Amino acid sequence: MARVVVDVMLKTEILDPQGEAVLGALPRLGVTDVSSVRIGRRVEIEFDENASNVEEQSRVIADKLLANPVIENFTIAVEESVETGAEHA
Amino acid sequence: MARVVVDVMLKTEILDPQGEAVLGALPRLGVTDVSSVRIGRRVEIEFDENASNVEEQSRVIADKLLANPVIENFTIAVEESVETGAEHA
Amino acid sequence: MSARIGIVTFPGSLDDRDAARAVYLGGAEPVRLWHDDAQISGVDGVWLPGGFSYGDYLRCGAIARFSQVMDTVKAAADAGMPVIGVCNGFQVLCESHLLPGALVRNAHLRYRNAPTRLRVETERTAWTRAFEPGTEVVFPAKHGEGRYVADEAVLDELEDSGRVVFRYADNPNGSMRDIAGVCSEAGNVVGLMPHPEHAVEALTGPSTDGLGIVASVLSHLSEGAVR
Amino acid sequence: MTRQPLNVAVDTVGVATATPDEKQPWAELGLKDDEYARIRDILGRRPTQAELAMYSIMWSEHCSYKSSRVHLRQFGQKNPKTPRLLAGIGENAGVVAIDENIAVTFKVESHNHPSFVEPKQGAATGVGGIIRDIIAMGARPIAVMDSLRFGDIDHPDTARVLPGVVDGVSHYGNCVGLPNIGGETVFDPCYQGNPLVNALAVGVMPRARLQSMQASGTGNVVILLGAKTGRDGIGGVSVLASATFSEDGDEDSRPSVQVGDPFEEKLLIEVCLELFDTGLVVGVQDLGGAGLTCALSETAAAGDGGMHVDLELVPLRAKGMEPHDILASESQERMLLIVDPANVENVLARAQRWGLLATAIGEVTDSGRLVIDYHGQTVVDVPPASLADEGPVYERPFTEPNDLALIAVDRAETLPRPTTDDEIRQTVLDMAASPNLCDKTWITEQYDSSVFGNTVLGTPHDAGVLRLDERSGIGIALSLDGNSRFARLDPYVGAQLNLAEAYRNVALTGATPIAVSDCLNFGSPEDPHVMWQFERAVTGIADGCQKMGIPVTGGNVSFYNQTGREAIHPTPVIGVLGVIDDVAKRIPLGLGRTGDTIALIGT
Ligand SMILES: Nc1ncnc2c1ncn2[C@@H]1O[C@H](COP(=O)(O)OP(=O)(O)O)[C@@H](O)[C@H]1O
Repeated sequence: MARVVVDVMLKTEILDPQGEAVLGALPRLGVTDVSSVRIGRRVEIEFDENASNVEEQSRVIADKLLANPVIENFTIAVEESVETGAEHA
Repeated sequence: MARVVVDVMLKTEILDPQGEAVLGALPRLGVTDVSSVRIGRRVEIEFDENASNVEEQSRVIADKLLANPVIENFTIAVEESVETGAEHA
Repeated sequence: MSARIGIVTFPGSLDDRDAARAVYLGGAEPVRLWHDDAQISGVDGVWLPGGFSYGDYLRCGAIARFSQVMDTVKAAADAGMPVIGVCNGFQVLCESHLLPGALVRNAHLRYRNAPTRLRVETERTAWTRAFEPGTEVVFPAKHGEGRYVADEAVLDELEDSGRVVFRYADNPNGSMRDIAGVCSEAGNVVGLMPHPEHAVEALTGPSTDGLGIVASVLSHLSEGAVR
Repeated sequence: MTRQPLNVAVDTVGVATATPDEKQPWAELGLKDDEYARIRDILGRRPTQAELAMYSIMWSEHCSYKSSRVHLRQFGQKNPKTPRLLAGIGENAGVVAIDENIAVTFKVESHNHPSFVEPKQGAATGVGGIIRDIIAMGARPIAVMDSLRFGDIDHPDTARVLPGVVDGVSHYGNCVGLPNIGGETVFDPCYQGNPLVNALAVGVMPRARLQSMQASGTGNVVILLGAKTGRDGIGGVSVLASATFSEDGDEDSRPSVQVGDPFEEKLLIEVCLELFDTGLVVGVQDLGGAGLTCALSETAAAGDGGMHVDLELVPLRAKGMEPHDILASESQERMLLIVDPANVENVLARAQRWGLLATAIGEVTDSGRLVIDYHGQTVVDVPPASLADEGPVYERPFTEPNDLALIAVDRAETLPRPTTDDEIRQTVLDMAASPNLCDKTWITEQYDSSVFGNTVLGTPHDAGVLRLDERSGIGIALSLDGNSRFARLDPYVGAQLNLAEAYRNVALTGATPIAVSDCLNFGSPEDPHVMWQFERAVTGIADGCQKMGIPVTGGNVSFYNQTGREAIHPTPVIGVLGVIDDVAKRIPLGLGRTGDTIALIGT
């Protein structure tokens, strides 16, 4: 089973008010040395066992559906086996 | 300059209507061998040159601000130097 | 026979009935269209109503773009049929590349509902020709993702070619250059965020200015294109 | 402990009969000794895990109204008779006739505790739940209202709860496409750990479309419509999780909050209305707090026979769910339909056209029993009425709180009063700036008020007015009000003042009040002082409605709104519905024109 992660971020020239809002709230948490926060989407796609052309199919999905090229960029990463980083509840 | 990426995903047992909607739309793009789509947030935090305890500070930010522990989990990755994957417009 | 305006219902469309009422009150005949329709024969214009098509998950309008009906609407628009998209309909038109730019999260990050003053910047579209340019109209604006964005070059091009159709008097969402609505090169496709269909009766709306939208398309259809 | 092999480790009726002495966690599930004994009595054996889960849910305060039932009876006894009442207490929501063709249904419900745990989803699913009650009556939902109570406005937790709750109400209502036509927002420290989120929904239907929740007609098919079933809100029964399944489960199978999907709900509305209009369903019930457990037992009990369900047919979202999990799940956006076999295909096709899942999971039988099989093994075999209608009823003791006399001494007359012009001016400014009186636009502008194009009056008016028929102009007015400070001082009079306020608000639009729905938010019924407040408030409302000549058509009770020994103020929230012959004649709020005369009426 292949898992693909597509990260979609707003282009840098597009204002990200959500990121700005988080940035503005950081001092209240005592964090003062952050210069920028940008918020995008992380999409985890799981393909069936025997799916083929996984990367290519993902590119189509990302390009046509997950990202809007007018405002967003994306990156694709294929993870052959399912594996998650350390999780914090 | 340290860049930290916080990925915030819904816990697996929590309904992800966004992911379901995308999954449902894939056949229209001719993609039929995807079994699951989950959508979360990717947050890119850039710390100042001389910030310390970057990982620890990020954990505080993620825990207090970025993720809702009732329904979401997060992972933190510190990238010492800024480096982006291949970007597709 | 009065002009027939097709109103598309996507799963999650909310203002389809209201658009039909506006079309009817404006003197045209509303025709219900379904998102799965491969044919839209027998209509003279198309209205893509507001709502949350397919739940508006991912990005507003992103999934609706792939519906059957949008293929046909696209072809009809290219052939000159008048098409208007309101709110979610505007988002669908942008996602479908029938109109330039994109609609993103309001700068203040909230859904906001308020009567909004707009300036009609041009009468040279299928849906505004009944207005005097510069007229101020009041439509309710209600959306969480209505901030219009595009490249500076695209914005300049829109301004230069007179394709900014509506501009906010008091920008409610951070839209670039106060843009509330734009049109296609030929002027037959118009998209705007505020809701003319909720400004057609004194009893329920902040104005009756929305009737001018229907009057415009009727006049366009009876007299032919202006561009 | 006797258990069958791993892959069939299901507690069946057979196993239960063979192992009468197996220890069961009935106390952890909230059942009392005598209640557990009664279950064994009813079944003539120990309950299976699934049965135990079902009884614990249906016999909970929330579902059985065991503490409130003896008092709520007053509504039925004192309600004035009116030919307008088409369905009343006992149904999903009360239904009143508006004219010879149109009927309206409305109801208020609470979602207090979930909104404290997860404000956005708690409030959102509260709105979603009350909307499904309206659909289940056969009506198209046409508006919502919300009555919100929070702790101190400056408390840090209010900054967490309030925006989340407003976001939830706004998100769900806006996405489903229902105008929000009013409500209230109140701040008081007594709600600090127990914010109140009460939502009202109203719907309209042709009178002939009134639906029933009966599973009648042997052989008719039971269809589950809407979302897949996941682990949402199975917290209560999680003590039943058996070791055999946990290795398969999630890293975190703790009780999880329900997450709403308003898009799915919008589709449910459209599909259900299409099915009602085409006469394709015999019975319908929404899945609310108690999920399949409640829907199956209530439809079966209301019907004339029994029901058989194959539980493995229920479409699941999560792995490793056991029968009791499936039965207890509170996954949102689901409805249960009873359909003639000849119409099943048609029903499934119509659901599919809207992109909605519909699955036949069982059929109506004449056995008089609710029988649930799981992969061919019987896990539930009970008389449905024992779950739905014959739960425990308590006559809880109640006594007047002893601080009432003390509070009563502190009279308004003893407060300092402004006397000079400057003091009066300052008092007016202070009042205008106080949280409970200040402008609430920050909240109300996040709600759509004009979708449907029938909102004639919405916020900031004292009552919402909706047009029902464009030709005749007939419409309704609705107001939702509470005042817990009055109720704390005197629950009987306080509840009546609430009722009078909502009644006046409706009457002032030019509408004639015709019906009441109420949501009663109180502390723990196990506290005799709280129980006294409850009894007084119910009696006050029942007497008030009798005097005013309008019936209580339904409502909801929310107990246990308390932190430690501190209960919230008694908070009855009252919705009044009125009818107005021509909405064009409604009377808006405001001072009119210069030169108009201002008169004060009343005392
Ligand atoms: N405070 C109340 N006033 C009047 N009727 C009530 C009240 N509380 C509950 N009821 C009625 O008792 C019945 C059971 O309520 P409830 O369990 O909320 O219904 P549901 O099955 O939809 O959850 C309903 O008919 C409801 O209208």
